[in-house]
Amino acid sequence: MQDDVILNISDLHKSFGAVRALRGVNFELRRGEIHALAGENGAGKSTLMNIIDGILQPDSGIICWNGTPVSIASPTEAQKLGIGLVHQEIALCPDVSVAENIFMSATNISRRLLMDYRALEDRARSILGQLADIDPAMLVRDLPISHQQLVEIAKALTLDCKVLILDEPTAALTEREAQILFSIMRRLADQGISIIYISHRMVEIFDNCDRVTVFRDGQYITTQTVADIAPSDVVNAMVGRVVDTLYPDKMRPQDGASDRTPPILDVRNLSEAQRFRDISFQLKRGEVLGLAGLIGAGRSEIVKGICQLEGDVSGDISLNGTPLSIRTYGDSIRAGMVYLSEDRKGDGVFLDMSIAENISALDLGLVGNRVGTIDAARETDLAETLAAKLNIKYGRLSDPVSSLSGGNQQKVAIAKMLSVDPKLIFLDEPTRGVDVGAKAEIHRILRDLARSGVGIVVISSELPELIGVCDRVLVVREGQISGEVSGEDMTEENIMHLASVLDAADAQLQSA
Amino acid sequence: MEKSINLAPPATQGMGALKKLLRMRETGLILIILALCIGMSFASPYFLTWVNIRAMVMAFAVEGIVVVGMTILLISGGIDLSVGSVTALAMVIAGWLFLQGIDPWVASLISIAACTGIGAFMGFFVTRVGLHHFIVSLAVMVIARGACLLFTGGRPIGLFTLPAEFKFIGQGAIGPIPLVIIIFLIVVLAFDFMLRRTTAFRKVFYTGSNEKAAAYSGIRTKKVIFLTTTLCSALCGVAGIIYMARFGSAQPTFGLGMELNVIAAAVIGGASLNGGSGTIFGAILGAVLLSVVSSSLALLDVSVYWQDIIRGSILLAAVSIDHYLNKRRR
Amino acid sequence: MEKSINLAPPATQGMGALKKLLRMRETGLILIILALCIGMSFASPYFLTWVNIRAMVMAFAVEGIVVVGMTILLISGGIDLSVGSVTALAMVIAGWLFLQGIDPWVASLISIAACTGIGAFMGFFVTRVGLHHFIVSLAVMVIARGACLLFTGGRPIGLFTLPAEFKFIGQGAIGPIPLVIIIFLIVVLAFDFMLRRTTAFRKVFYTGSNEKAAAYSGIRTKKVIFLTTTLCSALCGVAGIIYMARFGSAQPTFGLGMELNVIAAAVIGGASLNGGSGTIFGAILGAVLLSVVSSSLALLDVSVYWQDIIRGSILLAAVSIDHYLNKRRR
Amino acid sequence: ESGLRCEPGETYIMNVMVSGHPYWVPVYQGFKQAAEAFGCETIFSGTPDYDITKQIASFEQDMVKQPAGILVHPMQSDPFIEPINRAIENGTEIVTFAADSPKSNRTAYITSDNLAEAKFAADEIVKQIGESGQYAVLENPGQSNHDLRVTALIDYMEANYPEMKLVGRQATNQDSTAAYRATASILQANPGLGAIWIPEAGSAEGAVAAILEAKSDVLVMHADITPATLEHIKAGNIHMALNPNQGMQGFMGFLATFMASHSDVFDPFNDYKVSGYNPVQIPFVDNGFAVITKANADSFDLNTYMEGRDPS
Ligand SMILES: Nc1ncnc2c1ncn2[C@@H]1O[C@H](COP(=O)(O)OP(=O)(O)OP(=O)(O)O)[C@@H](O)[C@H]1O
Ligand SMILES: Nc1ncnc2c1ncn2[C@@H]1O[C@H](COP(=O)(O)OP(=O)(O)OP(=O)(O)O)[C@@H](O)[C@H]1O
Ligand SMILES: [Mg+2]
Ligand SMILES: [Mg+2]
Repeated sequence: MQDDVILNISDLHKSFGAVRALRGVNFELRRGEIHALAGENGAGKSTLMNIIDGILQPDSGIICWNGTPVSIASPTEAQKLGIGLVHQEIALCPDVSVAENIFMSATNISRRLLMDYRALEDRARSILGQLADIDPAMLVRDLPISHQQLVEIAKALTLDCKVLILDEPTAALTEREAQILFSIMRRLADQGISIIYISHRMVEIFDNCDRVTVFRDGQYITTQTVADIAPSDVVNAMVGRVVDTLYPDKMRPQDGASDRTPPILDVRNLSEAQRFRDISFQLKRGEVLGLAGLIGAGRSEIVKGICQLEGDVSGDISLNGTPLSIRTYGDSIRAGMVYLSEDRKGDGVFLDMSIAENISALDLGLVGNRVGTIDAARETDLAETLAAKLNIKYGRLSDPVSSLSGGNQQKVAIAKMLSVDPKLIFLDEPTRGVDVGAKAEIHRILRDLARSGVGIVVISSELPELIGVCDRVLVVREGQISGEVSGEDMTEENIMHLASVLDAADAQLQSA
Repeated sequence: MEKSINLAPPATQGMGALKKLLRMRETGLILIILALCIGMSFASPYFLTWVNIRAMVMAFAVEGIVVVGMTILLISGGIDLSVGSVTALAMVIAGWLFLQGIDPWVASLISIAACTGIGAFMGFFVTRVGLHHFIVSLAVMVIARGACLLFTGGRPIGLFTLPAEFKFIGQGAIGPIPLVIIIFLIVVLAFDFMLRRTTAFRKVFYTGSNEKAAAYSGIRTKKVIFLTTTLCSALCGVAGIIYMARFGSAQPTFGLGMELNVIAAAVIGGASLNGGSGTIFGAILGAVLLSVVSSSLALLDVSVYWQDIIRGSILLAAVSIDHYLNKRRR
Repeated sequence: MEKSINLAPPATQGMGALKKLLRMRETGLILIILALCIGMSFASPYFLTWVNIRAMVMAFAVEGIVVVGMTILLISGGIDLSVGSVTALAMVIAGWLFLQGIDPWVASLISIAACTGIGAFMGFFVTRVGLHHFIVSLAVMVIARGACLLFTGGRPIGLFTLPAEFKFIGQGAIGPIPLVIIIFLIVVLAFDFMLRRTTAFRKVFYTGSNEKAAAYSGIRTKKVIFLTTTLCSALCGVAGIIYMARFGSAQPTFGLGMELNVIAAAVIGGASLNGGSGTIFGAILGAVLLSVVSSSLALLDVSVYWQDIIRGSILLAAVSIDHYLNKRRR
Repeated sequence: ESGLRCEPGETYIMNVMVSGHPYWVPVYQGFKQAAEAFGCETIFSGTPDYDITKQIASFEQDMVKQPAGILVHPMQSDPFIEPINRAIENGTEIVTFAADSPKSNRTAYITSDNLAEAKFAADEIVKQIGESGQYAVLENPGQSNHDLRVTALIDYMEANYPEMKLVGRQATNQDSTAAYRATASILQANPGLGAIWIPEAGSAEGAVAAILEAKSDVLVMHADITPATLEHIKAGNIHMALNPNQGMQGFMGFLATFMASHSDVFDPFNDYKVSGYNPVQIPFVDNGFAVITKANADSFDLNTYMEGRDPS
């Protein structure tokens, strides 16, 4: 049994200044197992992975590789040992082609003198082929964020490694891509490769992993065989208390408006040259509306078009019964309509600015006084209130957002949206990377907002979330709304059906 | 100081003023400058005389106004290589208009307006055409220098006949303190305050830190960049007018190489060339550092053949020490 | 050409060579330069003569070697303001050693080694101390200029006694083609090929595009940056030696302002100041554009007082047109 | 005790901009030699940069040391009026050299006569290539003495030799690469070019390289000298150079400053006592220039001259 352990970590400590990210954690990884790592946002999961990959150095502790203590000084050395890591945050070279990104490590250690672009692209195409239709010759900067995530995964799959670490790889993937990934993971595990899998989705852990280790607040809690334990136990171990992870109640009759009040949002015949056409839908008072679809279907584009963030759209939009004539996103914010981006690192947060400064960015009027100067106390107040409401784990409000864990960064992005008391919020992958407890909390906040009359539109690639949170789901396929489900019909099967291209004919039948 | 209020975490608000000071980005630089000054006051009995201090401050005060504009531009993510030529052009236009018989105050306003126009021209190419600040301002640097030559035929314009009230801007003093220094201090304090505290200037930081995220926060980033570019040139115009009043002449070759000096001051003071961070206070400390080093070498009669080597080495050492101190403090 | 293989999407692999050409980043620049040349050949009968072309190429060939180094450095995310002084220092060191009685070839090697050392020195401060390229190279620019003064006492060194075989590097010709141009072409072609095709140089792109991502892939990014910084200075050394052989003297004041020219050429040619993109071919086209404009203005005997204005305007127009063409093509 | 001697510690300063430039080296030698003769101390000061604010700062710092006199090369005339007058009020006598600040109260101005240089060059060109022909100039707009050398030559040609045609006029700003490019283009556009006049030596180096490469036999004349142009004169590639008499400039500069400071030996027949100005007023001293040809070139090697001397 012991011979089977490829990686053993004991009593590892790591601090960032005053923040004690890891406080004596243990971790054991066996050959050929898929080992899940669970814990709340900021529990220290990514920090441990960065230490294993040589990006960070531990303050103290022992890392044993095949039974011998090692110190891993850099990613290069990790690579030599046979460790591969898919980062939680996408880290690709935007000016370089997809193929070169995928084979960057290989290029780095290759003893070949010359690049063979054609071979590189062919190989990239065959690897990408199983995941999605991405042209390997494209520059990464031209890819949407979800495709970038797939490139990250493809990149990891090319590594010739003994231990593969996946840090929340499915956060922005739809069911379909996720399932492909799981089958690849199982195949690799069968070949004897060990996989560390980090996710906040319990279903994924319980469907695909062999064992699970739980961290809480930088401390090791337990390691269990998945077969011997229930999802609720894992959640309880993560949070340290019993949490209610159920989705909030759906819309009640009294939440809705009488027939006389107009819908919050009324979109008619919205089109854009290339990305979508003829989009019409309404968002009723009290309702949480979902947008489902495959990667690249155009959901984000539609919503960004409504907010005037991107593209040159035509069509009519009314908010609370008044037709909108907004020309910039600034106008949209003033009208009370805000958009939470799916790409938090790219356009969601200011990484090198403080948490407080991030939260007040949407409307500085909130923290300014009449003469236009910033009231530091009000800025702190605003940030503190929202940080508490969303349960953000931080050291000081003046710390840069880059020092937060991924899930906490996402919460800052959400706090920013809530700061302006909007009338209508579009949330693109709102719980990307957020832990179970906080996720339930966010869902409750959304429902409360909807009850108080705020319009909520959620785009999510996680179907259970859509089904759990939304009252009604619109399905987008190739830039068009291909159908709508609500109530009893809101099942994963029905949504997938409407979303997938293969069943286009069926879908038309159904919506007719 | 304002910054510490802004940045001080709740837990530390009870800390002593000293600790607050030690947290500031600028503390390292202040210490380095103090160390230099203390060393110099032993090395030369003249260093701490009022005349010497006045000469040192006068040497960077007007350029300091340009440093302010450059720092704000750098924070927004831009850069401007044309500051030297535009400053010279401001002198030349105002001087030329004055010689055509126009009232010097009106001539100055026209000249500052012209410089503002140049800034807007650059801002247009950056935000509408989509070119990089570097290349646009390089082209404008050449064009503005050419315009200086064209206005003057390459010869300095003598403006001895400028009225005394006008020359007072550059040569007068209130009590013992030259008006130039007073203007400089007002500009620095005003912009330092605005940059730290006003909502309008906060947008400059957002834009420079992550232009896309700023746009996704409803900030009209192109407008911000356009305005910072314009402001920088406008401040060059102001500086040019003060120089004209101070020197009583307009020199077409003025300000050659000024851009590197000005950018260096801002960068030493903590401004990032990638945008998103920097302070006026820090940038001015950078200018002070450069000036103190130059003045000290001149005062000590260091051989010219050694001056550049020493100057560059002190610069490198100071920046390294400052970097080290900042890293440690965090 | 190689690049188009890289960039061409599969669907277009059957396209004609023309279409491929039109897809290249550099096509816009080539068209602009051709348009300028055609215009000029009508304006002046001398423009298209071999002697004139040769003179135009000679005017940027040696600087072109520095442009190569700068472009690679820019791609890796760095910048170097010291190129002018380091080139001058290369001349001065080699010249000084030669006057001390050392064989000129040995002196040249020592001098190039010294410049390489300067590059390594800068690379150290950037990668180990963690300072920004801008400020480090600014300090070294001042220090190297000071070293030039120190070696020469500020006086140009006359090297008329250099042996003829050595002067041949800078003054000789193989057939009708000056050796300088041949060396230039070899350097350009070699580095262009390496940058496009060798695995080692691709790491420069990865590092400049996203240093963190490159580091995560196991690339030793600090080493890459160290090496590109060193390479740029080494190429300045080579350029300095060629200048020395060509002019038969070593001028301590040589290359003032060269850095802006060199960076401008690279940026016009498509190099990004944020790192990650650029080509040698494009950068050389940028240098050609600048040179053709200057030569044309001289050939047409445009008034000195108008030249700068026209030069700057053409630069701005060319960059705008190029940008527009590139945007449209995508 | 009387006599023209310095008190112990009596110091004279020479202040310049771009202080690393070799032009100042022989000037300062002349200054120092004169000072030694009178038992005075000297300092070489100024700014290494081409920057008027820095030069003024260094000038004001010189004043802090209370020297007896300063020989200054004011980078621009008018900006120095106020500092010069203030220095004189503080008891430091000021003399300008090579560039003047005429509206200030400086007591003397020592310079080369750029007009005389230009006239000499024009006459020499005509003597060599005849009264009708083509000539070109390189220039350095904004630097007054270089400007003067060029404009005066052109004016003199127009006035006295109307058949001489100016066919090229390019700014090269002392940059040998720019001069190479400009000269090559001028040669291209004007195959009949007979002569070229260059107001400084840096551009001359580039121009000669272009002329040699084009195998042209254009007559080159320039002002100032560097080792490389000196060799070109010896080799016959450059016809002649006109070099201001720098040593004399420094020597006379010291004398004028020293005399101004020791004006008590002089009681002229004028109003100085009531008007309060310094009696030793010297409006203009021409330090003259040397004509360097193949024949005397060997005497103009600055490096040889400086052997065994202290540059500062
Ligand atoms: N560079 C840093 N500077 C300061 N604190 C840091 C830094 N990186 C991480 N931390 C802190 O370390 C703790 C652990 O962070 P880590 O990223 O490991 O959490 P995580 O378990 O991966 O969370 P998530 O599920 O949100 O990704 C957090 O409190 C975080 O704020
Ligand atoms: N900058 C861009 N340039 C060209 N095409 C783009 C760009 N951004 C997005 N697209 C394309 O627009 C289509 C819609 O992308 P979008 O991001 O809206 O998908 P989505 O439905 O939101 O799915 P997801 O966000 O999960 O990827 C995709 O085919 C994408 O490739
Ligand atoms: Mg994490
Ligand atoms: Mg999307």
